[in-house]
Amino acid sequence: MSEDMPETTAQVVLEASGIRKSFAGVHALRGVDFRLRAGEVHALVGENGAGKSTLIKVLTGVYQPDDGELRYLGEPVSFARPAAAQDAGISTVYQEVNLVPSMSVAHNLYLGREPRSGFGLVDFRGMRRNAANLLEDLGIDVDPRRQLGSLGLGVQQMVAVARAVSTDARVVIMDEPTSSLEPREVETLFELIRRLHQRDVAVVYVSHRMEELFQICDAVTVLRDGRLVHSGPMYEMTRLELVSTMLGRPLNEVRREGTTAFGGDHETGSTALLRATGLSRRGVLGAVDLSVKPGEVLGLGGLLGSGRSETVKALVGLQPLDAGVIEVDGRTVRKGSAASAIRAGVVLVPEDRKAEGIIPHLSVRENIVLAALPRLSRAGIVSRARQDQVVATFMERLRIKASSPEQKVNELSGGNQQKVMLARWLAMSPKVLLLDEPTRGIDVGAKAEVQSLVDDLAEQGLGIVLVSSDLEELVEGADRIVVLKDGSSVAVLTDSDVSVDGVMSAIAEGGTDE
Amino acid sequence: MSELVTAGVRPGSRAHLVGLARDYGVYVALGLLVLVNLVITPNFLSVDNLRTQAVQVVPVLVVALGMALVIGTKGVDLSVGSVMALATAMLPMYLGYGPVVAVVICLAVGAAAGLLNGSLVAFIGVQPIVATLALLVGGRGLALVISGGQLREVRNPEIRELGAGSVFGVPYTVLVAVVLVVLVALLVGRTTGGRQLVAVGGNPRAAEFAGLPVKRVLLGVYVIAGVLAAVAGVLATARLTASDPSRLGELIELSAITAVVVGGTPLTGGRVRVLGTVAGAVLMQLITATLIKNDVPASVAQMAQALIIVAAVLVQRERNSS
Amino acid sequence: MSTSQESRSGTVAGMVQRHGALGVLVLLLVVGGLAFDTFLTAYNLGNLAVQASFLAVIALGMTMVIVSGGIDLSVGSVYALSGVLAAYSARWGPLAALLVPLAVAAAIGLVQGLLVGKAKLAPFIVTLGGLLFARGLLQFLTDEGGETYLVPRDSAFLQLGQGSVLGIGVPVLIVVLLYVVGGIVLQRTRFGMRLFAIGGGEDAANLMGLSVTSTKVGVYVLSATLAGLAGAMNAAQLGSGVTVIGVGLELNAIAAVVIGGTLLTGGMGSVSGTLAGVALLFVIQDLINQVGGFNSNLQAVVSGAVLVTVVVLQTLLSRARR
Amino acid sequence: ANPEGGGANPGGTSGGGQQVTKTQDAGGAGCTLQQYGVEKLDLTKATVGFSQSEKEANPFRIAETASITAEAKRVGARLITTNANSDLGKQISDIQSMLAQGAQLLIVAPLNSEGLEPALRAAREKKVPVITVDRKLSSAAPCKDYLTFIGSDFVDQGKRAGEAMAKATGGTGKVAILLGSSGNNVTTDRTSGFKDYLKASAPGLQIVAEQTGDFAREKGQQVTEQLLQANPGITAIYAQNDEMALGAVTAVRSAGKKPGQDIKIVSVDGTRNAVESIVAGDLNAVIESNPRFGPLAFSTAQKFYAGETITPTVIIQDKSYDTANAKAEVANAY
Ligand SMILES: Nc1ncnc2c1ncn2[C@@H]1O[C@H](COP(=O)(O)OP(=O)(O)OP(=O)(O)O)[C@@H](O)[C@H]1O
Ligand SMILES: Nc1ncnc2c1ncn2[C@@H]1O[C@H](COP(=O)(O)OP(=O)(O)OP(=O)(O)O)[C@@H](O)[C@H]1O
Ligand SMILES: [Mg+2]
Ligand SMILES: [Mg+2]
Repeated sequence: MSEDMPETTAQVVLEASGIRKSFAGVHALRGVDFRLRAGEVHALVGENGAGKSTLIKVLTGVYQPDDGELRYLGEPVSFARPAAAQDAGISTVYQEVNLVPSMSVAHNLYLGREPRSGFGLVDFRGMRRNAANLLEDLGIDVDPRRQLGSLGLGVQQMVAVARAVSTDARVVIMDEPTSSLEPREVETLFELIRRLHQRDVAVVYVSHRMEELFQICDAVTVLRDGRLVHSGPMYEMTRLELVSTMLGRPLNEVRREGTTAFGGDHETGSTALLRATGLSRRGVLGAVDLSVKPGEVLGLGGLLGSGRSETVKALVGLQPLDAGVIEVDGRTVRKGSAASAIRAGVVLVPEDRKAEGIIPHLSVRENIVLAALPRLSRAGIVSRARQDQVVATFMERLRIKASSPEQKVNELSGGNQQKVMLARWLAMSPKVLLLDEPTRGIDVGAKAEVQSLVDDLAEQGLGIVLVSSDLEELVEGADRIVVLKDGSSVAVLTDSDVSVDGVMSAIAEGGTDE
Repeated sequence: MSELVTAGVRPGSRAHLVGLARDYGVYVALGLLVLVNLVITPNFLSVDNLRTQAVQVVPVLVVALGMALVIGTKGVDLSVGSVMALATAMLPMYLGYGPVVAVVICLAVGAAAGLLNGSLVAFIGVQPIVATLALLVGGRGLALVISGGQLREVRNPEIRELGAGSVFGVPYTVLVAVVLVVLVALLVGRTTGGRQLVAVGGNPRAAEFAGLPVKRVLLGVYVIAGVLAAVAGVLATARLTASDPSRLGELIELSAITAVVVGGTPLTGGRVRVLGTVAGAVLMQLITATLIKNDVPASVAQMAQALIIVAAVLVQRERNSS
Repeated sequence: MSTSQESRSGTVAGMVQRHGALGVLVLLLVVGGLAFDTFLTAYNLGNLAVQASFLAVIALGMTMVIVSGGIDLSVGSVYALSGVLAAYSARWGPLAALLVPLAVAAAIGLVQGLLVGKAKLAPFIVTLGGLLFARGLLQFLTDEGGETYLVPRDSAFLQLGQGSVLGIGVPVLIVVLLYVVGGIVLQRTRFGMRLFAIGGGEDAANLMGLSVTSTKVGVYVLSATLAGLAGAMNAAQLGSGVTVIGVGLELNAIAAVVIGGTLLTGGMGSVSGTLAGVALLFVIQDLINQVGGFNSNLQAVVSGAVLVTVVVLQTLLSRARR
Repeated sequence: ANPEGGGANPGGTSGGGQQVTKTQDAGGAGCTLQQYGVEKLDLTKATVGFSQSEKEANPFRIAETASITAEAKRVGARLITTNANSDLGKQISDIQSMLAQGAQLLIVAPLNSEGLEPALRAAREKKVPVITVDRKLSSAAPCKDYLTFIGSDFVDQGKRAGEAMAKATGGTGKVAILLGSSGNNVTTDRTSGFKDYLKASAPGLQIVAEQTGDFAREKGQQVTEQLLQANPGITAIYAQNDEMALGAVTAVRSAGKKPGQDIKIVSVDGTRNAVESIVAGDLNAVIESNPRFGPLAFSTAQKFYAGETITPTVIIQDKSYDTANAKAEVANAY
């Protein structure tokens, strides 16, 4: 492979050759070469389950490769632990936000390298000050004393990025850093990456958002099924070529697909399926009003922390409310009870699948049927046959990639875990489907599948609430958009206002009258 | 029972062997111990001996079944020994109404104890170890207050028969235990509640998000553990032909937890191994028997026990932290 | 995050609410003082403080272990073993009497730490092994518990348990010192931060490049060493190496820690809460004595009931602030 | 609603079982008010503290506490009681707490023969005399740390058990010992007395196993079952308390042998259940350990305050029960 690489003068900082890694029979990496040069921003792409995260974990000492060699700054190395890689100057943002939720933002930023005052004691004041400066520098508006776990996933992701870039690393690796980020934060991140680039720091960048790759990456390595299928400069490729290389499908087949797979507007019913009025909770939600009609996709727009996740959680009783009414089909649903929301046919695919979604040690099958279990049982005895039927249907429909339905769900790649979550709720045949970042971490192919699925479901008469930080996805998918700001609904966009600009200006205007 | 993920694993490969050792570690340890006994212990392979071991393991095993469920939800129940004491204290008091009534009352007491534990854990959010510690401390006291503190001989013929009788050479108590093992295995593997239990233990927050009745599951699990402890109390009383609330079930919580964990159920919850628990309990019983039969002094016996327990979990430890 | 630096509202009410155990303690002290004139006396409280000091020292180590998401069941046995070793070594002078038990305890902690940290075995099982092993070793060294070694009557070592400075017992002073240092270690050092991080999310801590293994090894060594120190202090107080002490002490220590507001699942906790928890346990016990008239069985019932009330109150109080 | 009945008479006051002094050790000079350095006291108006060591959950402890409570009432003293629940630290706190509450005389059933120093020191500082019952403090000094010790001689109990065993077996056989809890000096003493006797006077009795039954019936039963299977040749069992002996009886029977005949069983304690078992033929002999300390403790205290000299050790006379006297003595057992 390396012969095909164009000659560059920059020094190779990190090099992996012939890396193999398998887990109990799953071959995640089957001989991968990877070469990273100083100052370059190197995209690492591939479908869900292609082996990107595994490669990163091998590079950073989380996993030991079964075979292959690692060279850092020209020397053969083998990192026994993540700490070893970090000490050597490799700093990483892992795919699933890996911070300590019970500790404060400042602690998380400086864990393991806390500033110390006399007697070797941790200097909290200094730490908080540094944290505040760092966060401000990166344009992240959050109190460093806040407990990390109380923040939305997007903010957590920015904190993880802040931690990674605040060290004097030679290599910064980011595994899907933007999956929960808003355009504004993405821009901040890119600014950061450009600064790293100027400092000659090498960056590995993983993302399923194609446009981002072309915006900032210099080089690209494509993995498919654990194998290296392409490596070269970014400019040599078009977006379509990249997608076709990733998916391993011919160009013309890929070409037919647009940026998103959403169709046009939907036929919507006339009466609201779900209606929420005056949802409020001190310090979290001000006053949120929204309604969804059958066959409609309602988008929720807003900035990071504007309360979109809180709103959808409230709709299924998972967020306590001080006031507000939630009606389904005209009947009021008991507040604060997930069971009665589900019974009424309102279900939520949560954004934080690690904390709120998957049951890690259970199999794919058990994760899929979890919510539907009572329906698949008779007198409390579960029917295996009915389970298998449901599981087979959804694994095929969503193209879930697992070695078998019995594989543990936490062994799946991030994107496939997300599909399992979708399957869990679709198996409930809901009336209203609330999707919080449903395509988070999903590859282009699968994203299109999910998007067309959403279309299909709407067509079938479901009411859908879509939260997405991918603005493009939001405006293409939604028929109507409710814009939230600081926990209150500030605008409803319809028809031609449903556009990126429309959302942006609604957010901006919503702010002026506060 | 053990859900070995064999998909795609080459038989005989290292991964396969490690997987096997991990999943069947307790059986391997059990096999080794039996071999050792065949060599060093006189009369080990006699029917009488096997029956004795089976009979002696019953109380720990029955308690461990309930414990496995509780541990599956990330909890622990320290009160089981005291619940046994409560059951044994109640039994002779109500034998006047016939053995069936008396036993039912004992089980009801166990259920009530479980309800108390479960409510503290599920509704108030008290951490299981302290919630059940309270009953560990108070429950035995209550049993002694009720019974006046004294051991009482149980002369009821049905109860005595339950403790000493057998069908086709299988003691009744063992039979009861076998039935309970099957029931619990079915509960875990085949019922909605069982699957929900495992989900609650695996990720309570996600279980709540999936709309599972988390509180009801927790409550149920502690109630079952309480009832099973009461059953163990009744069986032990029957076998002893005496109600001894001051001593019966002392420290059984530790033996039960050990049996569960040695049997491959992790204390971190999210998984329940029923057959493993049986094997774990039998392993612990055989260790004790081996040491007694070979007249090992208590000091050495304790040290040996410690080493064997740690060795048994060492064989089946999870590789890789992730 | 309950690191006290994080909280700024310094009001007594806020403090009491943050530390549910402290609130209940204050309540009991007031009620006890009003009800019994022999309760809030310097004499009574001084004695209680000395007697509570051993548990306090042990609970300090337990707090750190629990904050890191682990548990240490071996402390009671290590405590007893260390007492015996201290009494035995006192013949070689006070320094030996202190260092021998500390060294042996630290060694036990090291083995446990390696099994937990490196071999990744469940702390519960590893330290249960430690509990059995240390108790076995103790019996082995004392002729099955029959031999009690005496500290020479004139040994300066006795001061460690019996001495007093300005009317305050040496053990109490040691506790004050250890808790100040312990508080600093837990809240203000990188080691302490690592403990919180590991308890709050072990995988995350590992991925963040924290040395999880060595921190865990360290915390088990620390806990065992503190148990060893408590044992040595106790031997100095008793003037002999009593073999029957420390049984079930681990549960008291865990109870104190958890009542003190430390989460058993790790990641949150404070040593000041633990101190309040220890004090609470002893005050409850003394109040039961002051009320008098309970026979031992009823006492256990009352203890259990009080424990339930306390943990419920504590849980509700600490929850109220969120 | 209790047809089972069973149980024993918990009272310790029944006339027949009163403690009798066997020896008054005059090894030391004895102890007077002046020597001990305490004030004279009228027991009928005094506050007396009693520190019990273990839960009142076995006949011995129940009878012991009941006897002291009853005697205090008879004398007219105000009694404060505490129970250490087998926790030495708690016994120390208990004693200190009773001193804080104004106890003027202490009766202590020590949990352990060592380790009460801090409590004794506190009593000395408050000039409160301490009478220890049932377990002797081995290194504490009489007339300084405590006034006197009243109780049985456990070594002697072991010896007498050996004697009874020799008589029951005819002097030959294979014996298994069911030990009490480890670390308990009662266990140690009852073992050494028994072994010494066998070595000296009954060499035909061979000890084939020694395993702990923790003084509990269930454990006694389980251990016996294991031992009988591993050593079918066992012909006699020495149980260090009655509970374990009664557990052994069940075990022997379930092994298809006749307790009392095929396998001789001797134990120590003298509880009602055990003596009844002798009558039934299941046990061969029981050496008594008399728990009724009340009268002797109070009368000793009264003598002390009356100015008499008190000997440092008062060993009580323990009975022994065997097939010859069991029937007649059942009523006197506790
Ligand atoms: N711990 C594990 N045990 C078993 N299989 C694993 C484990 N981790 C990863 N795998 C498997 O390895 C393959 C590669 O996974 P990886 O996470 O590297 O994919 P990815 O390229 O990062 O995908 P995504 O874009 O969805 O994050 C997948 O098939 C996955 O199921
Ligand atoms: N920048 C911030 N500063 C302080 N608090 C924040 C910030 N961002 C989010 N939060 C808090 O995080 C919680 C979660 O917000 P929520 O998840 O509902 O927002 P969101 O619009 O879905 O954004 P996200 O994309 O982060 O999920 C809220 O309680 C909010 O107060
Ligand atoms: Mg990935
Ligand atoms: Mg969100």
